[in-house]
Amino acid sequence: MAVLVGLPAVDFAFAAGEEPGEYLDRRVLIWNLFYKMMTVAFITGSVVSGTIIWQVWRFRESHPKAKPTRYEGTDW
Amino acid sequence: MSQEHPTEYYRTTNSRVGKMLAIMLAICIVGGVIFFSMWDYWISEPPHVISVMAGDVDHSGPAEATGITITQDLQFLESADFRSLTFNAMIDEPGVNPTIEMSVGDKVVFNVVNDGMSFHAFGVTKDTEGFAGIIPGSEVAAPTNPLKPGESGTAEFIAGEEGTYYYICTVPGHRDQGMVGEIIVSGSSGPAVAADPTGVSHEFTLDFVESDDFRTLAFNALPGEEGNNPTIVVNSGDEVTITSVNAGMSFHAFGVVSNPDDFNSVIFDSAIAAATNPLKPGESGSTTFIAGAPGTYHYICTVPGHALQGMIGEFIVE
Amino acid sequence: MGGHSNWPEWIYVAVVIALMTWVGAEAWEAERLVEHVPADAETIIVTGQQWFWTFEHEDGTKEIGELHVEVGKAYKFEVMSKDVNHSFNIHDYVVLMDAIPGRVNTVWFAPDAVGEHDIQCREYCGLIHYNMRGTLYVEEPSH
Amino acid sequence: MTLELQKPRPIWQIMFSTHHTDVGLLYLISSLTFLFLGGSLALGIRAELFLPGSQIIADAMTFNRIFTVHGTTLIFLFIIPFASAVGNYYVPIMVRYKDMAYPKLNAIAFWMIPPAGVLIWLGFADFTWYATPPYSIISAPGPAADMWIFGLKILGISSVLGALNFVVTILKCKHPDMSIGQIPLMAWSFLSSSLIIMVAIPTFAAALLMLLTDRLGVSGFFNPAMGGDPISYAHLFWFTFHPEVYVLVIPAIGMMYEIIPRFSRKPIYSYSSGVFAFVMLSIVGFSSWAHHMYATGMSFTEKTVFMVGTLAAVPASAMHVFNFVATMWNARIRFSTPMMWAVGGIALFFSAGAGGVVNSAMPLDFTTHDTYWVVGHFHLFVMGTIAFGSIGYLYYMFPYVTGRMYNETLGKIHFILSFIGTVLVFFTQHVLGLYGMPRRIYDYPPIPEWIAMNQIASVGAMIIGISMAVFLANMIHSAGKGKFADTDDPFGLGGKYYYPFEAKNPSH
Repeated sequence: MAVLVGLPAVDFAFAAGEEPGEYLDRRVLIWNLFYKMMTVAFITGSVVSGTIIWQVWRFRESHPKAKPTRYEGTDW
Repeated sequence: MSQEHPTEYYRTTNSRVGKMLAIMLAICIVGGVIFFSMWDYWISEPPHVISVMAGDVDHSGPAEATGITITQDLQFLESADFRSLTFNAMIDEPGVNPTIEMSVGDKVVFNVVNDGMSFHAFGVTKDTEGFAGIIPGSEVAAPTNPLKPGESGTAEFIAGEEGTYYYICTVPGHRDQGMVGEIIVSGSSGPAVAADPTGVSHEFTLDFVESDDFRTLAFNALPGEEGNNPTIVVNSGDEVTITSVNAGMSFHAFGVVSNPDDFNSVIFDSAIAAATNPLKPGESGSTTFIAGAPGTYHYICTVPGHALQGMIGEFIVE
Repeated sequence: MGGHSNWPEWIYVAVVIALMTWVGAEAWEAERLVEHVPADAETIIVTGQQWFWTFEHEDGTKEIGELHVEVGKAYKFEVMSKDVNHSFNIHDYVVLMDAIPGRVNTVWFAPDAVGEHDIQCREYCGLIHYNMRGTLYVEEPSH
Repeated sequence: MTLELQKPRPIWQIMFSTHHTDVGLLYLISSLTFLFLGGSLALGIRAELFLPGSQIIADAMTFNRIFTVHGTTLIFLFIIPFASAVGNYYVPIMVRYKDMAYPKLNAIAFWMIPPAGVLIWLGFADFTWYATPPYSIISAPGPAADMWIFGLKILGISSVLGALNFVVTILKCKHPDMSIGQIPLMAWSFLSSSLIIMVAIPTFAAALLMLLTDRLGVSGFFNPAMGGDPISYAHLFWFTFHPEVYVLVIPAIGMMYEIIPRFSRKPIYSYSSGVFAFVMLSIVGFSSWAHHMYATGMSFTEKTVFMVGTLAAVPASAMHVFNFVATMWNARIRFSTPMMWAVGGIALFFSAGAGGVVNSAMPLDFTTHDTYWVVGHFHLFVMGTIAFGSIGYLYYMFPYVTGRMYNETLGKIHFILSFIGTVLVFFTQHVLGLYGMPRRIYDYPPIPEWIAMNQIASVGAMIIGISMAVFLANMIHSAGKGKFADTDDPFGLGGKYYYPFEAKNPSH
């Protein structure tokens, strides 16, 4: 709700915008945004999928240090 | 939670899997046969709304030019309080919203100037109210993209059938505020009438051709080549036979029109196929008609947009 | 369930929400800048129809399938359509706007280098959609 | 403890039975059939795009019809019926009721699907799977288009009936001893997705009727020439089908919630957060539909609102991923085929989600809207997450359904090939989109990058095709000839299954 009320106000406040004397290059702007986001996406992605891969390697049944979970045999 | 299980298990057997597969396969085969045997039928009908819309646009019916041209200057004017909007003169002054008298086939050329302070657009319609049904070719600017103050433009209007037309400001509301004038069309009294059949007959071939990128369309040959959009000259009353082959990849239809902007204004019932039911690639058709009253007409591809892309040639009747 | 507390999960969710906020803010700022049409932009009326583009310059000259613009000027496209939806796209200049019949959408760009670029239709529009292409010629200022 | 509770019997007795396992079996078979039909169309498309110019498909019209039916089939005739199949098998068991709440309604809901499929497949309409007006009104040739509309109408009714059935079964027919907080997460997933369907689909049903009358020319809702607005259709459509995306993905997640704890030999890390995420998704899913229409000239404010709505759905999905990771932590995981599918599904789910977040940023719409980026993105969801979860669950329930064990090796081969193929196809398509290749094009200019990446994608598609052939062979052979499964614990996990399959509800 705050979004719905707030944004038009902010939008209006910015509506004038600062007059770009020479035109900003939308390519630069948009691709910069894209690369910024891809950087973050790839970092988080590598963290998460890294974790998953490590788990898959570490907690597999056949891993030497694999030990039964404390729920096994119980009815959960 | 209790865990009692049934003692005996029922397991899927070969025969059941086999039966199931056989049934699925049979369904697919039968369906496939029906499907491929009727492949083209399924896409054979254009949606019904097309004909509805086509009927919708057709306000200025076919007209054979009489050669008479009326020129009408119009200015958009606004009263100081912007309450009343008029053409040419303030409301209740002489010469406000002049009434145009013409006969079928005459051509009116409007020179429109926006002398007001707000936006206006011009058009001719047959509707007695509202701003819809503008006759193609008769509009100057449009409500979405109107004439700004001081701007001007020209438009043409060829009266199709008798009756009363209205030239209006197509900006919503302005007509109701007074920007409307009458065009009274009387029966064709023009000097030029169709000559009696002369018995002479001509044969023409006009094939639809397209450039490889579909961007330029033409008759017989692409622009720049020999025999591109040939000009056809016949005498009034001659019998003309036109044969067209659709040598392109998309749909086309042929017609001689009085107004090249309006693919509905086909005259001399000279149409081959129609925009609603065009010639498919490879198909061909032919038409035979008597050339009517003298004048300069155009033959076009009556599929919308194709004339604009170059499928248009002159058809002169002497 | 499981009686254990969830604090790792809450930290994680907080991080995710923070990331999302950042994405939103960045995007919002960029969009605000991109959408601000320069006051002195020249208007070009772009009309899409099956299956070609028509361009009408301010001086009334019409081009079909080709668009000639000049380096260093800003251009404002007023995109409209005659029949079905199209999408006017100059990918090299990241210009994209749908052509919707009955609507006029605007998008602007300022070419900064001489060259030729593809204009294409990105919204499915029928039989020859795949070939609804044009060419953008960016030229030296004439004067 | 097989799920086919009745004796082997003639096939028509299965077809006309209303028992939930029989209906489930029918759903399963039909949805798998359509999976293979639609998949073969996909192979056709990829083969066509292998090189610029016309390869195997005669003309653009055929191509347009093919990709339309490909999308329609896989979304409406494979994924949704598959979810209903699993639901029919398991939901009554999970809530410990003897059958679905309305068995006859259940059978009716299924029997609406074949005619709809026949309509869609005979017609082979040529507007895209979202039939955008005015194209679908003024230039899509009939009767194909009208048949498509009728087909989807029927499918809509069918899925609303099915959803109703699930909701009543879960809420009203669960065992009195079980609180709503004890039913398995998969039941929760079906509950929330069914609720979405019941709210969303009617909108689309209305839109379809308007579309039909517009085609007939008796109304002009979406027809600009008759004073309508095409964008209003887009709004109605996406108001239904953005939530529908969650309808597709939520049951798949629910299936992973079944598989992962089972093969990790651990209960789920946080049941409550799973439930919360499901409910959250089904609510927030309704706040983001218009991000499909940034390019249609929406105002800055509208765009911002819907971008926020879109981003709001991310934390909920992220909680699921966290739940899975946390569940596998300190576990002793047996990597049978279902588990491999589930884990692969999580990984791809995450990458698809990341791509989606990047894409939800308004300005990037200029670069990615209606390019292959979008294709890659949602196919990564549909194939990478939904199909992976579903196929994993199919392997998981195979022994219970047939009483026989599938071939483990073939299953693993199937997974590895599909995973490689999926990554090849859909990640390449993301990049292809960044190079600006539009969707739904039959032919493309010979730009070296485009050619290269299209070829990679086509090869990947072929790999998926091969894996699916393996899958089919495995299923058919094992169903008839596979070695008998120990239907108490077919995967040798040791643990007991925490819901008794034959539980009868004493109150009925």
